[in-house]
Amino acid sequence: MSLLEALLVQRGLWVYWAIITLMMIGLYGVIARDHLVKKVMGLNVFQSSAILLYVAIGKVRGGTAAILLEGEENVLYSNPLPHVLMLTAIVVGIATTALALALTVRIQEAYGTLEEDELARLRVREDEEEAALDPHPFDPPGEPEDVEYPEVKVGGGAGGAGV
Amino acid sequence: MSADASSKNGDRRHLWDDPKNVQILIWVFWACCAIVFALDFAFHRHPSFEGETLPIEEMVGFYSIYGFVACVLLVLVAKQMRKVLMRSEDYYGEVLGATAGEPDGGARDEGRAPDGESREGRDGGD
Amino acid sequence: MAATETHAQYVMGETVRLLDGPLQALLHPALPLLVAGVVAALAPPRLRKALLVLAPLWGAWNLLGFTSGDLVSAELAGFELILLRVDKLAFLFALLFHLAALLAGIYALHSDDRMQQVAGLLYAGSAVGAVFAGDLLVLFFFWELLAITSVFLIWARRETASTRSGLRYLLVHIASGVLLLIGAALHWIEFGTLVFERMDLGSAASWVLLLAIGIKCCFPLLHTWLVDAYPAATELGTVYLASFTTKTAVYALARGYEGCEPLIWIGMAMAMFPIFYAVIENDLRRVLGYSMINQIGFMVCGVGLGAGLGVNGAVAHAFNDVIFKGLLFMSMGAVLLRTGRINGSELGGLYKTMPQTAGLCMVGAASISAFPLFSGFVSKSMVMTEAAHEGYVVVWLALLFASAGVFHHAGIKIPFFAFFAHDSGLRPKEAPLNMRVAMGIAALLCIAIGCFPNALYALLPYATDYHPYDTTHVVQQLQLLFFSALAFVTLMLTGIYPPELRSTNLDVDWFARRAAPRTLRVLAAVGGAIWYGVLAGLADVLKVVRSVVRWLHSPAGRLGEPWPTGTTVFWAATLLGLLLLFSYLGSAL
Amino acid sequence: MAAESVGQGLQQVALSTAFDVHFPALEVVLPLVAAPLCFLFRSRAFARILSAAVAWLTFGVALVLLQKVLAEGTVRYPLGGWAAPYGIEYRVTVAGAWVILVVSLVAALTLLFDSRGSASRLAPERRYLYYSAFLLCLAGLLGMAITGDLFNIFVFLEISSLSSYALIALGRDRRALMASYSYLIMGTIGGGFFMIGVGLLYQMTGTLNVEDMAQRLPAVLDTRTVLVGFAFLLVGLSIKLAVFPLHQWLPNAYTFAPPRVSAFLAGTATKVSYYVMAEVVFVLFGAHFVFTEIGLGAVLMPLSVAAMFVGSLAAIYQADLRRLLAYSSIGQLGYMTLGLSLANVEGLTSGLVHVFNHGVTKSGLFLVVACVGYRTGRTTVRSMAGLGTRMPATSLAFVIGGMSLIGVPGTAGFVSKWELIRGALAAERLWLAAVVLVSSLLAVVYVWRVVEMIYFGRPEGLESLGRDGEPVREAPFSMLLPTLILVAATVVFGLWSDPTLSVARSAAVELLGGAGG
Repeated sequence: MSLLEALLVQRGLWVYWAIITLMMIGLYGVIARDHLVKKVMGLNVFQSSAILLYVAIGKVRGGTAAILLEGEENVLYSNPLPHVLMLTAIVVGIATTALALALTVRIQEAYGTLEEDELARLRVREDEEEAALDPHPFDPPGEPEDVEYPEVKVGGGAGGAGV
Repeated sequence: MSADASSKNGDRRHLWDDPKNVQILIWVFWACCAIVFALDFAFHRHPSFEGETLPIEEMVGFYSIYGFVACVLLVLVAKQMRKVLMRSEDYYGEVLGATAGEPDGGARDEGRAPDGESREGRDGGD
Repeated sequence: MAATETHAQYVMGETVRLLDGPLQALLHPALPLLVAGVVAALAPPRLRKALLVLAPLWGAWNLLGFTSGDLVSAELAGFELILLRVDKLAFLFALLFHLAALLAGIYALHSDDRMQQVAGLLYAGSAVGAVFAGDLLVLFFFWELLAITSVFLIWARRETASTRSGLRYLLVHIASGVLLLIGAALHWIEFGTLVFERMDLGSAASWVLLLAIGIKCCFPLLHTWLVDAYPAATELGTVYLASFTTKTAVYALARGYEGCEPLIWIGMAMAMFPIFYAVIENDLRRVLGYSMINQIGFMVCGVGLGAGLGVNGAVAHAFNDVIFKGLLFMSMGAVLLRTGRINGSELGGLYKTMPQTAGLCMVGAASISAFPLFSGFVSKSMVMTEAAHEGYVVVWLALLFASAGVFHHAGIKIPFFAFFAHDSGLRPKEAPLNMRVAMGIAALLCIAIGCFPNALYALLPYATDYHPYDTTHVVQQLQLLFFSALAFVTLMLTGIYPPELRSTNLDVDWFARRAAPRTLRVLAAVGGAIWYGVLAGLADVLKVVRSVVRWLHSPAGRLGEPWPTGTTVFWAATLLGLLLLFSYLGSAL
Repeated sequence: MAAESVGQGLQQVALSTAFDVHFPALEVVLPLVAAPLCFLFRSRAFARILSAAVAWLTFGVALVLLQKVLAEGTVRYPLGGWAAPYGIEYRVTVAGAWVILVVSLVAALTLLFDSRGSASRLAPERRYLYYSAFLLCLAGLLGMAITGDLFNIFVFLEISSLSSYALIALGRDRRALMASYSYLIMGTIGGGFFMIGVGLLYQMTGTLNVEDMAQRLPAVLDTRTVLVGFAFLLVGLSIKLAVFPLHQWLPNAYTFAPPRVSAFLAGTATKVSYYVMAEVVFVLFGAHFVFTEIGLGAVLMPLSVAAMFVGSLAAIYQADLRRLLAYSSIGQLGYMTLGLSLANVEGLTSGLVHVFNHGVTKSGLFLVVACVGYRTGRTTVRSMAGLGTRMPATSLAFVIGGMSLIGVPGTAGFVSKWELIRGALAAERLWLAAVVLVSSLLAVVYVWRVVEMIYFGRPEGLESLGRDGEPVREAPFSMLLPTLILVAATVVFGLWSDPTLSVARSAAVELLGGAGG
């Protein structure tokens, strides 16, 4: 009973549940989605949940914004510090998202796809082509890895020079 | 006792090549034995042990008999030991002297082994 | 020679003792021989030969400057080491060793073999060092040096058999040294000192040390190295070997275990069993080897009988044994040198061309048989008398038996089969002059000591007024010896005496040389089968392990390949979840 | 250049002007200001010189700070003049000074390294961006070690992370893009976790200052919120620290980044996170809470051991030298976290001294690989075939660095491993000492593979020719010099371990002494 009480009866805790749910959605997106842009979006949701956590921390029930008002003393106001910190966090989040999206653009250019499983296969093939030049002493000879790679159309250039 | 062997080297006859000399020696030896035994009657041997520890020691001819019996026993026992212990000379593999040059039947006149290189310094003459 | 504080100093160590006489710098007694050995290693042949003779003389002269009570100690790594401790016992042995080194040096003059000359000198020097060692560590040092230097005298024969024999010899003696070191360590632990003094059997150290000394001393079952190695050495090498190793061991025994009763019985066994082997042994030097164990038996017995006549007898007998056994080995060495053979079955009739050697050999034989007027008589009788005096009937009878037996094999068999018996047809030249000189000196000493024993008695560790030449003694001994000879003659004439046969007679080393290797071979075969089975199994396991490792870690493996981003994040989330659960449970408790 | 000798720098530096109170801020502000300057001037040459100069300056400042901290204790610098609990305080501890010394040293030497050839995908005329990002990354890493404010740590963490994502993505190989992306996702989640953890702790204590919070935490330690906050902090840092099994972003990032970035990040990024983790564990929460009440050792120790084996085993199988070194880093980080998980002075000392030893070693080895790559055009193990005669100095450098990875006595790696084994013994965990030794054997295997190739391998066919078909010869001096300095440092501080060990030990004592505030 106490758990249910904790969940529902205690007022205000629902915010945290919302934040946790949001975080889980974000993480789920990162984990389960193969598309790189969707992962970035998941990441964004995850970051938002963290930001919301801070906002919730700073909130004082019934408090106003922490703005100095002429002639009013003993005003109940929310803790401004977490909110201020979130300005930074939001900037960080934007920067991260921007950088991630920029990377996906480059990946799309280089590989012609943004599906992570296909990218992984391409990368493995590249790795193995490289390794083929360098037979490893511990690899038993004459034991070819007969893995079939699906044909993926490779677009873009092989890493164009110049941003 | 080894009279006939000397002739094959054609050297002069030596003292014991003559069986007569050997025979004389043996007679002299027996005489000595008799005299030594008789000494027991001439002298009183004071016993090695004090008191009655080993009375048999004072018996006449104890040492003579003990010496004789001991040696016969020794030889007979040793002879029996051969049946158990004797093995061929190369039982353990190598034989001493096997890799050294064996003198060829006669005397080694200079005492130098045929493979003098490897045995250098074993002897350098007089 | 009172140790007064004036001048003269030791080169080694710290203690400075001043002698009454002219300014005299004394070397550690072992140094002249050791230095000569080192110099000989680099010297031309003539100088080497000179050193062989001069070094023992120089050493003896140097030795005479010392007197009982002299002590030289040095500190090494926190241990107070007694490099030199002079008392009558050590002095006598040192003098003996110098004498033996001199005789062997003269005996060796015909040879040019650097290896033997150097080894001989160093070997003699180590023996001197060992008897003057005041503590167990120094003793250990010289103990091992004895083993290492002497083995070259065996290897110098340069035959396959002797090389292997030498290896066995070295192995045994290194083992003895290691035991000595272990014993020293135990002694240090138990008593907090390394000083080598008389010990009571009982402490672990004393038993280990007894075993170490016992190996060198040829205790029964530990004796085979002697009869294995001595016949394998060169004619010269055996002369050296016969003088030092076992006598050093006797010295150590006299120093550490004087009056230990078990030694009486050990000595008795040692005096008894080899004579049987000696009768049927063909190799005459091996016969002498067995005879040597028999003689050491008398000495061990004497040490066991304790202070006074017992130890005196043991020490005196050791002194005489070095000379007469040396003489016998020298004569056999001369035979070996001149004929190239040493088996009784192949020899005979050599008196014809080697009469002097034969005569000298007979002097040695008379001495070892303890004929009156020969040296053996004056020392062996001391042990016998003491045994009777102490009331050991069985021991006395056994020793009497052994005395008869000694005459039988060493006194009669050696000269008879080598120089007389049937004519082998060999007509070798007489032994080289230097050999005859060495043998002559030895023979002279045998007779001199036999006739004038008091000079030797004066050197003995305990004061004695023993008189060997009373009628009873002489008569007893003559009866014993003549009737032993009578038995030999009778058995010879009746053809009962076992003929000399080319053969190997099994001794306890059979266990080491035959049984153990065969057992090992069987074990190895069985073990090998098991091992290969295990290896095959291991190989399979390894194959599985390797494929698992590959599956996990190779670039395409589960852990080796870069995971998709999602997987890593999943793990991060999982780890966080686990940690939260962990903390939740932790805080809930 | 005079400051390149640490020994010299550790000597008493008579620099006692009023200005030196600003050194903690200067340490961060220098690269932070230089980064936009590089961007503004848009000149590659200018950026190069400026970044190198700034890196050397920060190194000098770090030396002064370390010496000052050792002499006077913790150096505090209230940023903007706001007092500690309210404003952001820069706080240089011994451990912090030690870490910024390593970071700035590695940065200075990697920036000294003259990366020739088209190592990054940037066009030459835009190469200034690279330096800009490099300086930002440096500023972030230095800031993490200097600041005494938890949220500030997060901010610097993100600064360094974001710039390192960009730097890694500059690698010529297109696989660098995915590596960077992977790192970005992981890094952001790690940063996010860290931020959430900080938030939860702030919720309970109302402060962000590390020391202030450490004093207030004991009162609320048994609340669930603090526990959750601790878990978030720890996992977030573990991601940045590449603790097994959260290490998967690291190998590819180090492999495909531009050579100097690999060298720099391998030597610094994880080390700073290690410092932050040590501070969180020992200063903020205290060893008693973390190891006795929560029992973190039971989690961190197995993971560290697993990292030692997984990293080393995977390194054995790698065809590419850089990836081999990257996996080896995972193993080496395992040693560091193992030292931390022992929670005793020896263990933590080993971890902190390994910050230096491994930083120097691994950066040196990455620079060696950069030299090899420059001459041979490839960075596979195979490309080292026969280099023993053709690039003798480079080859020797690899051998020495490899020995340090193994922990051969006489190299820096040995010093830390020895201390780690001492720590394991002090904690009465003999099996751990054995495990450390066994895992060192794995290092022997992967190092020997390369050494064998260097000295016994024979280049076949075209392999005997290097990049652009020219015969392979020794790397140019401007590349060789910083490489050799780093490798020489592994030997110098392997033989002369007093200064590194004593600083690491006092840092460890300080951290452990900070338990419970």
